[in-house]
Amino acid sequence: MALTITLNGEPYTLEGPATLAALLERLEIHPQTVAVELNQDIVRRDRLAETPLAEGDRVEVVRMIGGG
Amino acid sequence: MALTITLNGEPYTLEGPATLAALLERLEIHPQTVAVELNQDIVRRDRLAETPLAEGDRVEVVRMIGGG
Amino acid sequence: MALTITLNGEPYTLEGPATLAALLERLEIHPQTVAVELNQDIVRRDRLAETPLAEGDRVEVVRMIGGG
Amino acid sequence: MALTITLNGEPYTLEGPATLAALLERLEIHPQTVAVELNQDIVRRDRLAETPLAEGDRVEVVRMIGGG
Amino acid sequence: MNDTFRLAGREYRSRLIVGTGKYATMEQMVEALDASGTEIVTVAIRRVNLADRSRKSLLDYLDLSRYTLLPNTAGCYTAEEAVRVARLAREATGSSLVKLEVIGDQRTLFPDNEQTLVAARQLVQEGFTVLPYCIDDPIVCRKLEEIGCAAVMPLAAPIGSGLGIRNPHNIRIILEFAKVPVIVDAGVGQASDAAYAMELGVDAVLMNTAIAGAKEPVLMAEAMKAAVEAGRKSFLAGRIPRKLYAQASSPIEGMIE
Amino acid sequence: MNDTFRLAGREYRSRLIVGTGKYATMEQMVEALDASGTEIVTVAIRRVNLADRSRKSLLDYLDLSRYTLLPNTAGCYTAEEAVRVARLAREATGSSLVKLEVIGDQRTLFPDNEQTLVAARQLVQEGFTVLPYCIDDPIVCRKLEEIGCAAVMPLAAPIGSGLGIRNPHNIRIILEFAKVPVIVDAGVGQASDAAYAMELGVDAVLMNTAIAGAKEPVLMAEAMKAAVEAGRKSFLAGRIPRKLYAQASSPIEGMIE
Amino acid sequence: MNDTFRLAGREYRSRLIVGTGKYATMEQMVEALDASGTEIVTVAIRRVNLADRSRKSLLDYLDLSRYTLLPNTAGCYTAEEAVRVARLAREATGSSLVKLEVIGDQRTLFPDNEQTLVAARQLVQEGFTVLPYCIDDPIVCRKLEEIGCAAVMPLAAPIGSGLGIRNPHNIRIILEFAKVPVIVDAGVGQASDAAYAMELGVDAVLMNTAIAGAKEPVLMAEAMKAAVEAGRKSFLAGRIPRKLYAQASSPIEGMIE
Amino acid sequence: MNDTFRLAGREYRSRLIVGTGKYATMEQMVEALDASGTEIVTVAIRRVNLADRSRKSLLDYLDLSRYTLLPNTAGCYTAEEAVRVARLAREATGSSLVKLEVIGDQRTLFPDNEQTLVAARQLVQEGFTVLPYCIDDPIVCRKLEEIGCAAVMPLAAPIGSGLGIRNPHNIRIILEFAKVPVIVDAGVGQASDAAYAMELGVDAVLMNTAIAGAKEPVLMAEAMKAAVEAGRKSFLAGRIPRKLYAQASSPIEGMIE
Repeated sequence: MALTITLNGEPYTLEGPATLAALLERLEIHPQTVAVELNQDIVRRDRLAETPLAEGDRVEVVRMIGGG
Repeated sequence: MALTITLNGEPYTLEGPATLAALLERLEIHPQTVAVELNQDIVRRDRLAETPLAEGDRVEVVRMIGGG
Repeated sequence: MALTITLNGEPYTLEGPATLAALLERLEIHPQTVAVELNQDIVRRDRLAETPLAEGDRVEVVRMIGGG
Repeated sequence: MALTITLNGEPYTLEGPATLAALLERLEIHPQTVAVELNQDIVRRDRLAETPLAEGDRVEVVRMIGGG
Repeated sequence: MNDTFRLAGREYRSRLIVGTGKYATMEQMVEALDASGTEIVTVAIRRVNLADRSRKSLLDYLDLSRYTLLPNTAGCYTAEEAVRVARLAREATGSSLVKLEVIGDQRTLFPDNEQTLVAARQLVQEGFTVLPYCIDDPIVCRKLEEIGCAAVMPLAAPIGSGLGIRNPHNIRIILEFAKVPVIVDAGVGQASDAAYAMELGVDAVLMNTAIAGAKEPVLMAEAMKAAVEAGRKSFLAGRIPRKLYAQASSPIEGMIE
Repeated sequence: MNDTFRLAGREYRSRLIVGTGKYATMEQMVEALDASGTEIVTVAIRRVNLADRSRKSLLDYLDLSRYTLLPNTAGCYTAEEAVRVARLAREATGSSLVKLEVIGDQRTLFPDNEQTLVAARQLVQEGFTVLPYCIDDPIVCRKLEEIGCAAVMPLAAPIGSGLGIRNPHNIRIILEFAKVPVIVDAGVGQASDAAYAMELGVDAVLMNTAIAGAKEPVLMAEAMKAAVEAGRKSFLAGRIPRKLYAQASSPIEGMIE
Repeated sequence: MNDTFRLAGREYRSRLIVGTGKYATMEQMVEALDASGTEIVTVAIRRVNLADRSRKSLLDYLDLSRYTLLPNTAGCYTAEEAVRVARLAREATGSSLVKLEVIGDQRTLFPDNEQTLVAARQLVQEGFTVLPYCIDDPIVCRKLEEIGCAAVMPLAAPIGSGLGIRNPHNIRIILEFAKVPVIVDAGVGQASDAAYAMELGVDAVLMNTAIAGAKEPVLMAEAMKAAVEAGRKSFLAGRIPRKLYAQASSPIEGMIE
Repeated sequence: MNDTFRLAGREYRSRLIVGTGKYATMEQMVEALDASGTEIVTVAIRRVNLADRSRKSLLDYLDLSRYTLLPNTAGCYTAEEAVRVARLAREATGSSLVKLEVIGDQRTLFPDNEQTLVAARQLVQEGFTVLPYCIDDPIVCRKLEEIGCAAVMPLAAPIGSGLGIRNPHNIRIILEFAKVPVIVDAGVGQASDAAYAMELGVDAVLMNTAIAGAKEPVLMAEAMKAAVEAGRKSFLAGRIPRKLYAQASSPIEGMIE
């Protein structure tokens, strides 16, 4: 069953059911280096595996970059 | 019947019943040159005569002075 | 007899004998508005008529202009 | 025979005949650390021993001190 | 030159706004105001002194056909107090102009801009014509403008400090963005400060201590009148560009040799 | 206020000396001089242009009953040249006033103060009333005064640079020691510069490019007139002391509670 | 001299905080940070670029045993956004330090101090260690301190402007009243600016563009390291008083005659 | 970075020249010189005190393998005196380096540049390596260079005043034209002054009072060492351009929405 979410502002489709941890894995992103927001709430790193994605969810995956 | 009010921060006693207009008259203050506040609300000049004073009222009578 | 002098840095030929006053007249310059130097010495206005020019003389005729 | 000179601005009397070298020795000043002027002319270090003092000579003995 | 200063729907010839505080005598104040050429004067609102009925009031000295009154909320430390004083001022003067001043600290008299914004929102809503004293912060000025203030009045330096325009860069940036008049309020110390403020392009200058506190207030009022005029004309006349060095003012041709 | 400027035995009401160079037209110059209120104007001495007889001379435009002429030695690079030009100037103008200017470098137009001292000694001896343009060096100024110059005229900044008073400390020190008038000459760019110079306590300001080179020279002349007056009055009126911060201009007593 | 900088419960030897943005390459950044001697570096929080997985992340370049990370909320225009980014930053970095930055205007990048106060209240309540970037307003700084911020970080001049300390008076006043560390953030252009800031008595200086934007960033980082050290020592050493003039450094006695 | 300072045919690593006057004790002087990293120290020439033979001389404290001696002619008021002192200095030190100083006024200690030129001509002719202290006058500097001086040493501000670089414009112009080293001599008050002088592009800075008169001279010497190094590197690194406002140091892309 395909799930369509908004990932970092863009539509993104993945096979469901899926968790945030699965999403990161698919994106080849190591959870240790990023922070994840689901519908404007932080999902702490240790909760990623137990947090399911639903149709229409808005997900932000951010990390540190150079800045002043 | 004596009324005690707070006038410009100090206790002030006058014979009641009395209006704000009467108070000003007694103080020999011309209403045209001042502004009057009763319990933190402005009482417009044309309402002074019809505004009675009550025990414990807080009255401020202010005017313009030099300032920058 | 032609006289060649240096007038304001340029060679200038006039009929001689001639005085500085005659030179100015020929140049249509009113002596009142200028100062005249002959061979690096000032010739005062009242001496112009009596000051003859000689071959090779260096004459400067200057006046006021706008300046700061 | 006593000689009176002006030494660093003050009168100074010593037994003559004497040289600048002798003067310095008497003053217990090592020539290496000072410069000597006799009547406003420098006397170089290697000439001190052969430079006699005369009555009324003006001698300056200077050295380095702290300055900016 | 027909160069008028438009503020809150009225035209003024003078671009100097003068305070009425701190003069040695009322007569000196009257003379100084006259010498300054000002058309707008600030006043404070204070309790009537009930003990002293003899003294004449400020109004006995100010020719209201000549001066627009600009009551201030000086001495207020919260938006609430300032709104209250503004309302009293409107009642006392009959005018809805107010110089909004919410002080953040009694030692420095720096404005509390957060509270000033709160008070400005309230007063604009109540129909006041609000002229807020504020720090020279372009963002605060923009917000005050968006709220509907009739002008913004950033400080040049702390009230009474006499330090002049401490940060011309900020004033320039404020001017670049402002659509309402910009009035430099507070901090001027001498005539060249006022001239310089006007040369930055501000619409007017407001001062009190610089005049009232001078050794000779009336003469200083004349100085400030001339300075504001000088600075305005200098701004309009378009100054020469700055160069590291020189450009001869006498021609080079025609030198004797 | 009866405050006149005494220079070389004459009294002037204006403390602004204006140059006559670099205007777009003679008419503009006339108008600008008039607007400036000046009573002393500088002029240069140059060869008569023999090729062009049509053009009217500067004298046709200057009302000599109104302006004292101050001829300069602009363009001279040695004491010798300057002395020669000064003599020509005296003959041409009938006045022994001279603005002594010996330039050290054609790019910066900085004065050659060593040569200026040499020329000043010679010209004073020849009976000239010497007003020397010099660097803002207290020692050079003292020497020029000792030589017998009628004033000293230190620069504010390079000629035509418009940078304003680059080193007010030096001007202050010069003022502290000078017994002749001190005139700031060159470098002014805008009205506040002139006002500030006067506030330092100088006796007068001399300028040319700042007016003639402005976008609107006549308006700038008005600005400078007002600025010099403003600065002078501000100096005389005695400004308030500078403080890091504040002093209320509205009274503290009588606030509502 | 054992002079350490205490911030949020930790001691640092360096008083220079450096940003990690705008370097030509990551290698240059690493070298510049090393040359600067900094122990605290600011970082921004941005979306992972999903299209580009090849690029190494900032974390691959920063030795976290050496540098304290100070994530910022740069780019936020409201308190709400800033709070959201701060939370993400805490999750991403594992640290609750945050450089709070709420921008008021995209052209000038001046802070919106009203929103900064709102965000600071919220973040302090959520347990963040808040280091707010703000305007050089003593009242805003006092409020930020009262809210519980761990330091205040007034700007020297607009971000990236390189104008240096535009208003040292305000910084002085802020220092006079602050009980938390004062860090000058933004506006430094050259080494003397940083030294001067330290001489005013601030606890540290934060910069990014001044180093990253220099022609030779690594050399400028060395310059800034030395400048901050120089300014700090100069502040502690107690400079000589300013005089209008002079005091001989060589003795007067003992001159030859 | 291999950046050496070449003066009179020798290479130095330090660009800080330090005076040896006014320290509380000789030990403090030794420690301060060491802390400053200087390689050239100025000394004065004075009469031996005949009354006091016990005291050790300056030479007992200065390691001549480490410091180049630069004797000065401080205290001289005429070219003649200065030449005489220079000759004594050469004899006393064995070096022909001389800091030429002819003072024009005992209160301000401003140099007499006219006499300095006279003395410089004589001393160069006698084979001295002349380093003249002079006013910040581009023409005087050019003449000193033409005479054959090994450097020019314009003042930043009066000796001992601590006012910093009073007129950076003049220093810039001097640098634009000079082909010999330019050393700022006198007037520095704090570390940022020294850094700023170096950033203008001067080759070295000479100071005495700023260090010796500080509350803690040794710490100030360290500060000045770091400041000169900071300023030099900042000059070489190429600072960012100045802008009225801003340029973000964190990227704009990738913000959360």
